Amino acid sequence: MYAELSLAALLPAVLLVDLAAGGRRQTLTRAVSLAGLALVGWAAFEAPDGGMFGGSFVMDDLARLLKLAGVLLTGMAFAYTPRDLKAAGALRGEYYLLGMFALLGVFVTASAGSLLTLYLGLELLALALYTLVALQRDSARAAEAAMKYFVLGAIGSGAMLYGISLLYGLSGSLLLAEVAAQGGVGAGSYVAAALVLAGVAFKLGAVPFHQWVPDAYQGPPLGVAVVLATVPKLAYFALIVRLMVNGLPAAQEQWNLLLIVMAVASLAMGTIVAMSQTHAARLLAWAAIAHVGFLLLGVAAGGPGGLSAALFYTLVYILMAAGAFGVIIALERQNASLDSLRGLYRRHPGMALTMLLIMLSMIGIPPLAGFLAKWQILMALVEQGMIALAVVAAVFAVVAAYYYLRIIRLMFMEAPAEDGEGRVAPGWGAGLLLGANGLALLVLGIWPNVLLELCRAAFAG
Amino acid sequence: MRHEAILLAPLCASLLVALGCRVLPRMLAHGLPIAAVGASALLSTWALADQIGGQPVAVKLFDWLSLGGLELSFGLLIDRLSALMMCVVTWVSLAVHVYTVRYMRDDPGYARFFALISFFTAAMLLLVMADNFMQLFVGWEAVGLASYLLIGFWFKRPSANFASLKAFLVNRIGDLGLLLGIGLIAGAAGTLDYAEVFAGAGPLAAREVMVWPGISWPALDLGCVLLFVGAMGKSAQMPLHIWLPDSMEGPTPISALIHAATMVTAGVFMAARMSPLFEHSPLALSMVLAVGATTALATGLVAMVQQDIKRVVAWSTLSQLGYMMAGIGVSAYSVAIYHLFTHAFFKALLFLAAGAVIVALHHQQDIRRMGGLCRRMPITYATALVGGLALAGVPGTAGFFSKDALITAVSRADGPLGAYAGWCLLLGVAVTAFYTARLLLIVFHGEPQEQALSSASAGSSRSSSGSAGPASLEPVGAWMLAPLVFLAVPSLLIGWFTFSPVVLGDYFGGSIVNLPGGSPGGGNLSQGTLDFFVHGLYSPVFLLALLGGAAAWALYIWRPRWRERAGSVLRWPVRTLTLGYGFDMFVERAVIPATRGMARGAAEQADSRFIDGLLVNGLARAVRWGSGAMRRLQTGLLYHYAFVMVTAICLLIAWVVLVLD
Amino acid sequence: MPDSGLLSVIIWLPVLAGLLIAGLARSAAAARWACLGVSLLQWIPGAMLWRAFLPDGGYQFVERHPWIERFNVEYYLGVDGIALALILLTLLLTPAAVAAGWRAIDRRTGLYYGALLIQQGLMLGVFCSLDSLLFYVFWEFMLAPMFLIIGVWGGERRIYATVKFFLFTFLGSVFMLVALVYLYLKSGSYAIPDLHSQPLSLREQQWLFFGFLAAFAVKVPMWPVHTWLPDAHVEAPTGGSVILAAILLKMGGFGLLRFGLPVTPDAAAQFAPLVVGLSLVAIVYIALVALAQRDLKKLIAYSSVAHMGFVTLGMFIPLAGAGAGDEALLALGMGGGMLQMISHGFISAALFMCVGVLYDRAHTRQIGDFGGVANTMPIFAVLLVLFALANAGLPGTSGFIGEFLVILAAFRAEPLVALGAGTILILGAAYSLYMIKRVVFGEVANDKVAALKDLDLRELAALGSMALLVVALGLYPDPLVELMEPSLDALARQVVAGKAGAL
Amino acid sequence: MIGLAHLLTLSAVLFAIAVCGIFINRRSVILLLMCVELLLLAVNFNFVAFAWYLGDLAGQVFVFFILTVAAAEAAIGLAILVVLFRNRISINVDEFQLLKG
Amino acid sequence: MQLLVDWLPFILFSGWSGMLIASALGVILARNPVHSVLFLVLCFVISAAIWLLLHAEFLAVALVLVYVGAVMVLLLFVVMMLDIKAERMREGLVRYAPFGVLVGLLLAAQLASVWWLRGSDMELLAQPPTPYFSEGNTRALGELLYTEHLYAFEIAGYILLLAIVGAITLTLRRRRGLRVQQVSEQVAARPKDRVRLVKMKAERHE
Repeated sequence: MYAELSLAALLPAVLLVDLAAGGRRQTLTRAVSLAGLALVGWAAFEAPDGGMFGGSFVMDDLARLLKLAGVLLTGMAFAYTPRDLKAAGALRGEYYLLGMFALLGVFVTASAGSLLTLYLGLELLALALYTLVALQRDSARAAEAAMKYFVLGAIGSGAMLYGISLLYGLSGSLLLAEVAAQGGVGAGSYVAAALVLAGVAFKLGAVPFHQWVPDAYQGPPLGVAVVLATVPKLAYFALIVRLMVNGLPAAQEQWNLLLIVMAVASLAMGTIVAMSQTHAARLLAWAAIAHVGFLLLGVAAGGPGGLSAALFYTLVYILMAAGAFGVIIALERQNASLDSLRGLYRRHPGMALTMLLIMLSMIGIPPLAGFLAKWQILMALVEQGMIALAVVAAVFAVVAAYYYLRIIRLMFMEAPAEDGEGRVAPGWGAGLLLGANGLALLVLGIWPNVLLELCRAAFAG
Repeated sequence: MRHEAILLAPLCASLLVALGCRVLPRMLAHGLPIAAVGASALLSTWALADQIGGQPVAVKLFDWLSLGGLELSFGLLIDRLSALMMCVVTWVSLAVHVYTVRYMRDDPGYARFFALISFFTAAMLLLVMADNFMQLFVGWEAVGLASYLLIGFWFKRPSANFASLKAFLVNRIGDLGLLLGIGLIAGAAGTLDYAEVFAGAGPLAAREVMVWPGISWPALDLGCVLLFVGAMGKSAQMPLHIWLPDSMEGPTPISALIHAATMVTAGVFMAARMSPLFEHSPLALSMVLAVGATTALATGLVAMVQQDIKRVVAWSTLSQLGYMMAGIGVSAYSVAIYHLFTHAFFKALLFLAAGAVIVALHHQQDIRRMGGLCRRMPITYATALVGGLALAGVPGTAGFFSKDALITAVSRADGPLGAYAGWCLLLGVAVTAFYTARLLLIVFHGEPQEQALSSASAGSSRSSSGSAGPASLEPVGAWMLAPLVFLAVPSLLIGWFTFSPVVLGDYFGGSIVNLPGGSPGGGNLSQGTLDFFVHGLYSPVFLLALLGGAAAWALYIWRPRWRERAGSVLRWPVRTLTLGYGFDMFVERAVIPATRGMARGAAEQADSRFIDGLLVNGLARAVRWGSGAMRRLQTGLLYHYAFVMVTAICLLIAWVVLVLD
Repeated sequence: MPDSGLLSVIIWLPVLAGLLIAGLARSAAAARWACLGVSLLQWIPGAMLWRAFLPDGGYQFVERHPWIERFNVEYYLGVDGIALALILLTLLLTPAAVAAGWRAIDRRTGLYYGALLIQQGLMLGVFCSLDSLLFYVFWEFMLAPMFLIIGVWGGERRIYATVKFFLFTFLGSVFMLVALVYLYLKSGSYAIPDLHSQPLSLREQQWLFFGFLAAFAVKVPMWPVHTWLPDAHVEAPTGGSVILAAILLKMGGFGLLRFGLPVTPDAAAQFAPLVVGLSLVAIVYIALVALAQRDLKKLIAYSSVAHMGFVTLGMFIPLAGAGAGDEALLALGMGGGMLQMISHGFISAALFMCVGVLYDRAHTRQIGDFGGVANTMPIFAVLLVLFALANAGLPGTSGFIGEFLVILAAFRAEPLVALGAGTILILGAAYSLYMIKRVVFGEVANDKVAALKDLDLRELAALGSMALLVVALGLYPDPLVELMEPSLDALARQVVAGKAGAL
Repeated sequence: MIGLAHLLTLSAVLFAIAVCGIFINRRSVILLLMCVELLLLAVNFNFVAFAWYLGDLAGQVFVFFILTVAAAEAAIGLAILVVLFRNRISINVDEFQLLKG
Repeated sequence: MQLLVDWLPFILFSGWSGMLIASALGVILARNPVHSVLFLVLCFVISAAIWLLLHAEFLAVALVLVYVGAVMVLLLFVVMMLDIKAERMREGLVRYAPFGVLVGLLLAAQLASVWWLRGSDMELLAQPPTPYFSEGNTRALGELLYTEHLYAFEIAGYILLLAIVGAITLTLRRRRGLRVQQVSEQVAARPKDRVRLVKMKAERHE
């Protein structure tokens, strides 16, 4: 509760600071936000385990890890974005404010102990994200993306809510623990599970509920996309664990099948469609769909092994996604087509090497963290005897390498475009942070023990 | 140490000259190899002297490798067989070395040439002195390499390059057989050491090798046949003979040394060396006999119509190799080796004499443009005559002893194959006499072809044109004549000293094995040398030789018109012979195009188009096409998205309601 | 044996140096010399390894530390004779690869030489790993520097080639990863010795074997998954080609010896006829393909495929046919394969360097653009002829030993296979010497050839030392064989014993 | 008597109508939003019905929050619609197709 | 009479349900969006009535006040502001209607079948409703809201704050077309910025 309280206190403070600063000096807003986030992170770290409000709030290792990651990622996103948003004319104090609203949503979801808090957390997150996507008001693309995201999101959450209502009815309680204990088998439970699963799949962007993802990533400025691509995934991971895995264990056999189908479909479709993308954010979006497929396979494998693998995957993935977006943001192009990466090595070797690390990690080349993530998923699958699925996943990882290699190729093997926009200057702060982001993938790959233990501890109980 | 020195001296000389070929003065470039080979020759003779009455010497050089129960090492085995061969190799080599000093005088690759022939000598010695199959193969291939490099010595000539490639590849076909034979022996005997393999030949003969599930063959039959395939390649037996005539593209000393005296006889030597094995395989011996006899006659016939002086000798070499093989085929190993021994001298002599003629005539090789040289090159003529007489087997010459002994041995073979072989060899004698006489008569007697000579000289470095006359003959010099004389002596006389111990006696001792009850060796051919000589004067063999010689004299000197008539009557046979029975044509028109076609098909169709194009890139294309197609599903229209989503929800519900429940 | 740390040094020294060079080298010359210096410096620990190694069939210089504790992954290094031989090969060849790119690499030299050194370190890591996951880490990460080397400094179609190379090998190795994961779950360990001793049913072995085969067959490469190789070679810079042909391909054979044979011996025996068949196709068919090539590098690349066919043939033919179950025969075959790999390392490296020499001067690799090179480059011609002959398996050169032993082994197991394999004697000579005939011999073909200059000192040093190695190994392979023999024997025993019976 | 099944069926019918509306209304975002409102109404029916039959007020509490959130959602949604309208001067669904593929 | 009293709720429920479904259909089928909104309002009102039957008095009131009173009015306002052409909106309706109707029917049938045919494992379906409060519904709800669900209540507060911030962020803007005198610019103006002398070539008139 410490983290939620401090963030809840921070929000009005930032709002007031931003108002006082007159909407002109966002640096102040940004500084206050970042300082505040540091405090929030500390609070999240310090928060003791336990439940409150009759169990509708829980604090456990999973929640702590997700919250810490959320704070870290939000801070990183804030650090990466200003130039990009400024160029888009969308840098306002609200950006930080909305980002932190989203973070609050993540917190609430991560600690949700009842259907109600889960729903509210998700909605808080979703509303903040809808607004963020539309933040660049004079951009038709952003508005279009926001519209699509919003309408589809509303349908998705409507479906999920219908499922939640059935869950409530069938179990007679809103508390997830009760739901899990009472929820039985039978057609009603299955329908509820299917609807809830549809909602979860929509949030994560799993096929066939994926179609908002590329548009929502591409439409808004990259600074928004980076938030969209990273922080919410933490909440969604909490959602799937708390609602599906912990909340519907009885029907697991049924929804697991659906989950596997969706996971494989995501993997296939995300991977294949990403191959023919030319826009950086859009490519990352389709890639994200493929990554979600991988992650869901870990969930489908289940058990502490599968879930901790999926959690590891989620954490590593958002780290990679943040870094990738960070690099593209640093390029300072209005239209972030892949061509803007052309010849990056010659323009800014450090940036190119960072991106190289990130891309290798996304491919799953050891010893980068991305490999460890995929490897654990494979282990979880094989452990459950789903060897064929493991092979399919691995093969799609190879296909996926094609488009990551294309990015490496553009950076290292092609000459820079001749439009004179050769200079890349991410600024020393963001530059260092990006470098650290890239290196973190390597370091996490080489010394993964701490993170592995944290992930495992989250599912030890 | 002196045994190792035999091998190492020419090898070191070769290396030194090769590394210093740019900087060494001419004196050293030929001096070193000549000294080395000379030393080697003397040491070989010493070794031979030791062997007479002595025990075989085995020298272990070093371990090559040992793996999987197979221990391979380099070592020298000097017994009577190898000592004899060593002497032949080193002495002929020495003669050729000396000869080369003059012959290659003006060639820019002078030092390189010496390096190569020394290397060849060393390689040949390695082969001869081997004490195991692996080393035999190493030497075998090394002489092949030397042959390849020397045939292609004038690397600017396309024909030389072609010939060298051809020689190497055809040889490799034989080598494959040899290698497989070695593989069989290694597998069956578990060792490659001569002594151990030969000691276990008896048990080996009882074993069978499964060549295909369910089909087994006696190990030694298969092994010896495979070994003989190797011998066919190196000793140019039909149909693997095609490389030898073309190898005449190399400088003449090479033709003398490698393609007449030593390397090509390696097959015969090897077969003799393997006598403990061949003795157990009547099948292989029959094959050897058939192939050898056929080669002896058929290639001799071709020699009758050749127009190139070196090619005549080359085809004759083929024929003589066939004789030797036929001797092996009837288990007359000692006789075959003896023929090898004498043949080395007189054939080298003939080649060197031919070389002298070629040099004198400014590198003219066509015998139709030669003639009447007997007075202008008396020494060359005399020595060539000696060589010719020996080749034709005129009683008293070295060739007589060996060849007559061979024919006698073969004629004693029984069965239809034996009869066939006997007739082949007998006819071969007349043929040999014919082409030998033809060659000598045309080149040294006959009408001098002044016109040809002058046109040849006009092309040469001398500027004098028109009536060049006798003065335009290139002087040959002592460097070239001395080896001729040196070789003429044994060609003429050596039979008298060696026939009795080698053929009639038990010179080879344990180095050659004849199973009791098998075909006869040389032991009971005659009472003694003189007896054999006298007997030879009355034998049909001599008569046939005289007949052949007379026919040549008649056609080329006495009644040249008959030649034209005979030519028109026998047009097709002559044409067939001129083409060498069409083997070359077959290779050029069928084998090479077929291989090329297959290669191109494999490269362009199967590999590039099918595997890479259709499977690999096709898969990539399919995925990319799928990507484009699936990408179009993302229409960007909100209602499509909503439609998909809602449909998916409905399907999920339908699934759980209808299927799961 | 105490934990000497020598293996860690040999792996990480070049990696760190490579990173430093890539990051710090300001001038091309500095990068070059530093890279050469480090690659030569590596010889010191290499020589120490060689001196201190006791050929007893076990793993030595073992270093063992926990790494990923959760999954029992260790930082577990150690070498046996097989690995040590390949390590020495790598160490010997890296300076040659450095020299090969001396002048041709004129852009981003720091990155190039850095990548080269990193590549070396990773390759050594593969040979040293005794933990299968560590092995996989090195195995996969190796792709990255090579991807850059081909892609940045390559020829016209470098991007197609490098992507193909990457995806092909990556695709193969993910199957291995799944197999390793399965084995881990079965045995609870990633340590290779544990995997060796893990009993497995035949059915399990079959699947696992195909997982391994997929990874290693691509790398070897075996027909029909070889098509990445010609493209990669043609486009790679000379140094890249040298590394690729000389060392990278050996990973496949090494992998089969480390995993394919000992982990799944029964399946290996069962599928040996298949592998033998593919190897034969590689030998005969690919040799024919090589005969039809017009590009020098392609020709050598295809000949690599054919020669590597001998490696797989040597490893599997003793398991098929009449000789199955014979330990000595298996040791012979595997030893032949190993010797073939090492020899091919030297020969193919040298041949690619020769092509590089020609390309640096004439900027073409088409055979048709040359002719009569011997007139203008006599020293080069001598060396090229030597290497071509070695490629054709001439005795006295290293190219002979492997082929000889493999054919011996093959004949014992299945005579007809030996006959098929033996055709390399003819075809190998055909494509090598036909190439020589067209490139080296003849009159000077055109102005380009007329303008060629003979080798300079650097090239002579590099090629000359390769020639010495090729001949020395051919004449006296005993030290190398002694190094490997106990390990090969132990391996053969293990494979022949099988493990399905243990269940 | 009013059975729980009746209520649930009513809610199911509303849900189906909402889905059907999403299917057939392809032009207007506003109508899509209204269909979503219908969807939420169906959900609310479920909660109220369950609360009544379970004798548990928590369902009604949930409905309370759904109403709250739906109001907030409507505010944001309509704001986005306004932004879109300003940029595109249309809310016809098939006229915005900048993002696709 | 007792029968009537017993059955009155059901009769009311049946009638209202029919109206509710009809007006829901109206929402999705009406030609004019304004009519759709009005149908939706009707839906909510009827729902509120049904909820009263289910003893959810507070929610019924809230639905009418909050939803109909605020949200729907906002919706109506936007619909009218955006001035949507009715004819265009209905394009394609007929084309997709059969499929939509089919899917809707199937969906409804499936869901209903769960309750009617496959609900045997849900004892709740067979039970009568449980009376769950003694005092007023509003009071009970309030007690629950401010104790057990306080956390949720606070979050809801933040959601509303977010809605405010979001809506303002997105829609508040300085009007671009507004003409304001910029004194400083006027002062800083220089002739050469204002007048440009261009020398043109005389054009030939064809």
